[in-house]
Amino acid sequence: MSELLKVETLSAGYGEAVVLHDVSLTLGVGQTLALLGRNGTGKTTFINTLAGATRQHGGRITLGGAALDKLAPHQRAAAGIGWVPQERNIFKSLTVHENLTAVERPGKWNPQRVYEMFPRLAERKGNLGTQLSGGEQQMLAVGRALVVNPKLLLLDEPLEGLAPIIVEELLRAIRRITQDEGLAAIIVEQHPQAILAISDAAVVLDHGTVVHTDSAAALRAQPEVLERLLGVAR
Amino acid sequence: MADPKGAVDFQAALLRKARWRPLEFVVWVAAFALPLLMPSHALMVNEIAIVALFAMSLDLILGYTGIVSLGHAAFFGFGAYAAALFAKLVMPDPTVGLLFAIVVSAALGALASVTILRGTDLTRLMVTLGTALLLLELANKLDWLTGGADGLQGVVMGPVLGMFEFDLFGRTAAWYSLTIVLVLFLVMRRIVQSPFGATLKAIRDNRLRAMAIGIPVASRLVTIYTIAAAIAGAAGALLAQTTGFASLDVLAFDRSADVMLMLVIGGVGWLYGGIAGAIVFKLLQDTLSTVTPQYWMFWIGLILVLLVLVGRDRLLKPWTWFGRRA
Amino acid sequence: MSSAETVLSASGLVMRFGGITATNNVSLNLKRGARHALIGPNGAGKTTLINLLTGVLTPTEGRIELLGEDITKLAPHKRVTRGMVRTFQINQLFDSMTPLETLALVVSRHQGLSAQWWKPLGSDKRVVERAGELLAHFRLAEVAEQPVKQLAYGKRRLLEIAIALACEPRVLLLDEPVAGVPAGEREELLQTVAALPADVSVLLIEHDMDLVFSFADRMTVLVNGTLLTEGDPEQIANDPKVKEVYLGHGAAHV
Amino acid sequence: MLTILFDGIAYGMLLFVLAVGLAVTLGLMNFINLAHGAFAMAGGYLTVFAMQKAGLPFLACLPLAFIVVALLGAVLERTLYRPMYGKPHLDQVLFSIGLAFMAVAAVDYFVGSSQQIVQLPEWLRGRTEIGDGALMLGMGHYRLFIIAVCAVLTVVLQLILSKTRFGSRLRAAVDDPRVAAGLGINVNVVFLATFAVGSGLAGLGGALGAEILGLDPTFPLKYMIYFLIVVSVGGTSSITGPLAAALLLGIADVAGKYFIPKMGAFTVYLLMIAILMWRPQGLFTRKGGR
Amino acid sequence: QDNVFKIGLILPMTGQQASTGRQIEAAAKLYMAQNGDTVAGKKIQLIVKDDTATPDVTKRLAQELIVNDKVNVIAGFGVTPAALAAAPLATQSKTPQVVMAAATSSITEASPYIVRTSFTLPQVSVAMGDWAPKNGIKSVVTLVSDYGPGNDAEKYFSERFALNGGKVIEKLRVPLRNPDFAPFLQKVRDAKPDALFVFVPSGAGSAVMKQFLERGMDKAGIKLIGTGDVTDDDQLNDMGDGALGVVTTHHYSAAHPSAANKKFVEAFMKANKGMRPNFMAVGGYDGMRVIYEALKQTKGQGGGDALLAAMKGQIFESPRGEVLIDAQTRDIVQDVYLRKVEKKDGQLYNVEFDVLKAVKDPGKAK
Ligand SMILES: Nc1ncnc2c1ncn2[C@@H]1O[C@H](COP(=O)(O)OP(=O)(O)OP(=O)(O)O)[C@@H](O)[C@H]1O
Ligand SMILES: Nc1ncnc2c1ncn2[C@@H]1O[C@H](COP(=O)(O)OP(=O)(O)OP(=O)(O)O)[C@@H](O)[C@H]1O
Ligand SMILES: [Mg+2]
Ligand SMILES: [Mg+2]
Repeated sequence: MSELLKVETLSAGYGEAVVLHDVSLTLGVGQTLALLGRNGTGKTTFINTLAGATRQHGGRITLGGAALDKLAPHQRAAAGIGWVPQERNIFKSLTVHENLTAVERPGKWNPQRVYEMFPRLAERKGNLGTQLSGGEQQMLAVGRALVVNPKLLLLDEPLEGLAPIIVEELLRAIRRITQDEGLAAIIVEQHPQAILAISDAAVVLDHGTVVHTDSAAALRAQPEVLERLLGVAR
Repeated sequence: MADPKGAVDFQAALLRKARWRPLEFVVWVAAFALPLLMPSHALMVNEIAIVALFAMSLDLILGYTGIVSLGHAAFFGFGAYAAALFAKLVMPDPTVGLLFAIVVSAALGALASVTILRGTDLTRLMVTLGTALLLLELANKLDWLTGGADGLQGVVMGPVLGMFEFDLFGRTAAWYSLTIVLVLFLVMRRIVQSPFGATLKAIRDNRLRAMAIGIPVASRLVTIYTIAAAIAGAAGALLAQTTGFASLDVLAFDRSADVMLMLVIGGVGWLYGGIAGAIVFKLLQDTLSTVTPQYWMFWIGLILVLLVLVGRDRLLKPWTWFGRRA
Repeated sequence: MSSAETVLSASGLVMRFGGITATNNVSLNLKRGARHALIGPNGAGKTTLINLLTGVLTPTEGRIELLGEDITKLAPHKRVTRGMVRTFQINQLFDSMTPLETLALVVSRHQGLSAQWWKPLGSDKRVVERAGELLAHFRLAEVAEQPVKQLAYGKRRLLEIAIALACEPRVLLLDEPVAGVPAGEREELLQTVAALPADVSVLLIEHDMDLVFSFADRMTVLVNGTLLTEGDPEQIANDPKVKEVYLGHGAAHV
Repeated sequence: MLTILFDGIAYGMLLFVLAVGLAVTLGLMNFINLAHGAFAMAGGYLTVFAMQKAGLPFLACLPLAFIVVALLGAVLERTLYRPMYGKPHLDQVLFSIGLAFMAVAAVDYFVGSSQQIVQLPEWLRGRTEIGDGALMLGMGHYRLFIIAVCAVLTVVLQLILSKTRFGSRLRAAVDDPRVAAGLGINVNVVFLATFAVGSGLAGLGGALGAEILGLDPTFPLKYMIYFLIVVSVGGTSSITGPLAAALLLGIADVAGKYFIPKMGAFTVYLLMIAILMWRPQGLFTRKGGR
Repeated sequence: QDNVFKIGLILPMTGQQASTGRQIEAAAKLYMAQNGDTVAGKKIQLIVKDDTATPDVTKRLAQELIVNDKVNVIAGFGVTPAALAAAPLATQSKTPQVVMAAATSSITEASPYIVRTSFTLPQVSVAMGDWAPKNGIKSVVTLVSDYGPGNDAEKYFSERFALNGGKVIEKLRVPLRNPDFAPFLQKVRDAKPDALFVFVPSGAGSAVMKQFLERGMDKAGIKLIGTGDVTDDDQLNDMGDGALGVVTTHHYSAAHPSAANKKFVEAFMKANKGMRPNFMAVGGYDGMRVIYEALKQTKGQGGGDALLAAMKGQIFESPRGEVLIDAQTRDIVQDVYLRKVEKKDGQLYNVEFDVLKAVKDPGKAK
């Protein structure tokens, strides 16, 4: 298993405020990492720093051996980052279809495949972003990250607001994509059990630093550790 | 803050904003003292007081309610013509004339408010602008009444309260205007700090939510637009009364644009912003046009550009100039 | 419970957006004191239904009654004054105000003081007391004087709900109230809602099935804009159709 | 009769070229650039000087006006405009009107305040008349030329926006620059190109319009209202909207003045207010837009 | 301080009317340069203020000049409302007000302290109303800008034209800020008059002229006549050969064949980078002369009333010809010329071919 993402002693934040300190982790091709932590511990900040949307203060990020930190955000997408932001951020004046084509890059994923995965979106192809229901926007955000044809998918709370049946489907789809197509993924979630089930590794953040690293299966089997780290056992 | 706050603290916190600050007294005392201390600038004081009132009236809708308008001069001009015609045709007493102007401007405001209830910022910008331009054309066409493009001449004002004649030095004018401005300022201050004022800010921040807590958005918009129109009309009336005439340009686009510039320079959503903006803009314009009568516009333009580049909220707060940048 | 009177009733509601029928002939009765959940797949029309009930949207067809009166054509703000209040799926807050000002405004609106212009906001003792209670209850007291736009997401979410409760609703409509709230705090938040006076009726939209089943005493399932079924939680949890289109194979508990 | 229609169309087309750049910056980039008229003025003066001082033919001046003003726009975008994108609209208004003031005073200083006059080549002067009586159609050659140029422009712009991804990438960049960049759109380049083309179109409009609208230093302020009317009535989401609006206004204005001269300037303002009250988003909005 | 004589010159230096202000300021400075800045032992000081043609600003500036700067004379005034706005102040403070540009007839009646050195529109329009019917023009459509001076021009031309047996088919008024004259001109064309009588403020003149030609109206046999504003000297050269042959009436042309004018034009162009003086300039130039002469006559003694008395009745040779400040009306009495645009040395000029002597403002006749 070859190494895809390597993050070393990363620190980042907003203006003067440093939110992340000294975060290091690695991720292999085709692997899925569950990123857990309480509210406000810096999960989104970490994801956004990888995507280039938050200012990085120090440390190094490499993707497939190439340095990512010096690249502008739009170059990172070209280098293989696909991003699902926490607030979805659907382009509101574009139709569903345009949301996909505007960022599309050549590769296995195209709008057609996204529609196959989320038939609901196919039915809403011509609607503007803002005319979608909450869950539909979430699906579109995931699809939009896929058509960038990334090597690494960053999913920030992708399950929020989705119906249970879609959650199941999406989890299965993520598993399939990572395993069959060699895509790596980092998933942030509030429900540790659901996400640990499909992940390979898990990292827990607290107050901007890594407090626990383990394999997903091991962490899943230790509810008391989850309880201690996250305040929930579920 | 470990211990929970009580209702008393909260009440104090809410009322703190409504309290008079010492600096405010200084500002007003200074304003009234100016015509005595610098008699040669009484006219300038008068003019600044009037445009400051005009700018504050715009702030009620722009700053507090979030309705952009490029046609606020419609009400200013309407008030000016109303006051001038009243003096010419009915009676020369300024206070009665002022009241008359306020009432008719309010009526016009209520009527025009239907145009601003729907649409985007751009739509409102254009509809208000269109209304003002229509009024301008109308005043031009009704030249038998308004004097058309020559302006309405022959307005003779009586003494204020039957006692104080308008003098050539403009002192009576300045004090008269300042008094009216102060009275209306007090009214506006009350309005923006009241629950009614809070509903306006709520509408500005989030119309959907305002509706969802039971605020009658449309009727609030009509009300505040009417009040703003009335006060703009009062400002126009003051101009007509203290200068003794009215001409088409009280309705002109430039006047709407200037007042918007003043307000934005001084800061929106802050009544003193209108005053500060009026002072800065008028003094700048006056000094620059004395120094370079042909090209003062260039310097005003440059100042506007720099103002935005530096950040306009920092301009009036010099202590932030050398602080760290966000 | 079954004998309780109906406070909110919608009959034959239809809403079309161009070619899309988002709500198709939906009827719904909400009883006094009900804890009613509305579930359904994404895009089923749940939010749209709430928008119709509260007057944000006007139905293409159908009729809505609140406390026995026809309110189909009533302006949204008037429905609020008659006791029907909602929260939003996406926070809708007054960003430039503080939580204290926000709640003081909402409370004074409820007490009929919102047209008062001669006294400052907060001069009325009752208003301040009620606002203070709400702030304490929703653990917003420490941030009461910070502008809303600077608050962390969780606090903003709490304020969203506090605003609705400040209106002292008789009918409360909650659209995914706990979205984005950390798992640990979710139950607590819903308990606040569950603890409302017994005669307040609540309609809840939520995708977190643990919460829904612990909260609701009655459930309605929407699919593709139409009403699939209605029943008590047990019936719904065991309904094969609901499993197929909504709950999935993980059964009631994800 | 037909002549009036023809004149109205030509006038509308001219308004369209002048305003389309603003429709792009305001409608697509959501940036209020009140200095738009200053770019048009630059194109106009450039043409006058290129013809008078350098003796360039009129036809060569048109592309020149486009290119030079587009470059000017690009330079200003990089240096001054870019920091303004994220600012509130009020800041943008203040900033751009400041620029317009500076342009007005600077042109006044360097060139003087008098009207500049473009000398058209012989083949663009005069007119052709067809038919007679009520159906007579008199077509000024220059107006015919304007219609032709504008029609070509419209088609080209429409093709660029609908057949390429540029339009949707631009709108995405406007809706949410942070996320658009994170998803691989080079926001800076998209904005730069758009702004430059918008300015270039204004320059071209100024070059074409100087003959009919006149050209003096107050140009940017004098016609700002007209540009804004076109954009607001047309809606800000497409090219066809402002085109239709410009044509409608042009024809209504010309016809109104012909048939009811007493109404003078009322026609246009009344029409604008009526349309905006009826459709607050402008005549043409993106389907289903809220 | 006592030895200074101050003239407050209020002009539109920016905005639509800026060229008026520019011409007058240049002419006033030229007069001072030619005649020295000391008169009757007093040093003349010129204070220029920009009122952007906004009357309430004019009024404040005038008031400040009178009260603070203690000026002896206020002068300038680019547009009628501005002149009228300052009039009550002149009366109240007994300060002579010399109107150098504004041309509505009624201005001099607004204050007994107003003296005018420009012209009035009735003066020049009436002359056209006399000339046209005698020269084969039997029917006319008038086209004027919709404001005071335009209405004056329309009224006095039409009345006199009708009196002389002509027929005014239609009276058109165009909005002051009018971007396109096409519909109005088309209407004229369809009405088929012998001539079109035009008054528009000087900047718009060239636009009317060009669109007139573009519409082929000259070929359809319609003549273009008007007041001299249409063929303003300031603009004329840029209008191109289409302007050739246009007949206008006015009180001043840069081509007026007199020694005094030649000297004036040369000096003016030399001092102003080749800018040709127009009728605004001559109004400013003569205005300064009226003030200088009055000061000389009063020997620097006496206040506003004395100055005013000395201004009344002045007769002198202006670059435009012989002029008189009527002692009764304080308005200017001057020759009005008929001119035709012709080419001289490659330049376009309004060449005078006929004259009506000593025309009084007909607006005052009633
Ligand atoms: N734009 C910002 N400016 C300043 N501070 C911020 C900003 N965004 C987030 N923060 C702060 O950074 C910290 C980490 O926030 P982040 O959004 O990364 O947390 P999170 O783990 O994603 O939380 P959640 O589970 O709520 O999404 C928080 O304390 C937050 O207050
Ligand atoms: N303004 C609109 N124009 C067109 N279609 C719309 C509009 N608003 C909603 N829709 C469509 O109506 C359907 C119902 O949307 P709604 O928001 O009610 O779903 P929901 O049940 O709340 O879903 P979720 O659980 O994902 O929030 C969706 O398919 C949506 O695309
Ligand atoms: Mg987060
Ligand atoms: Mg929903």
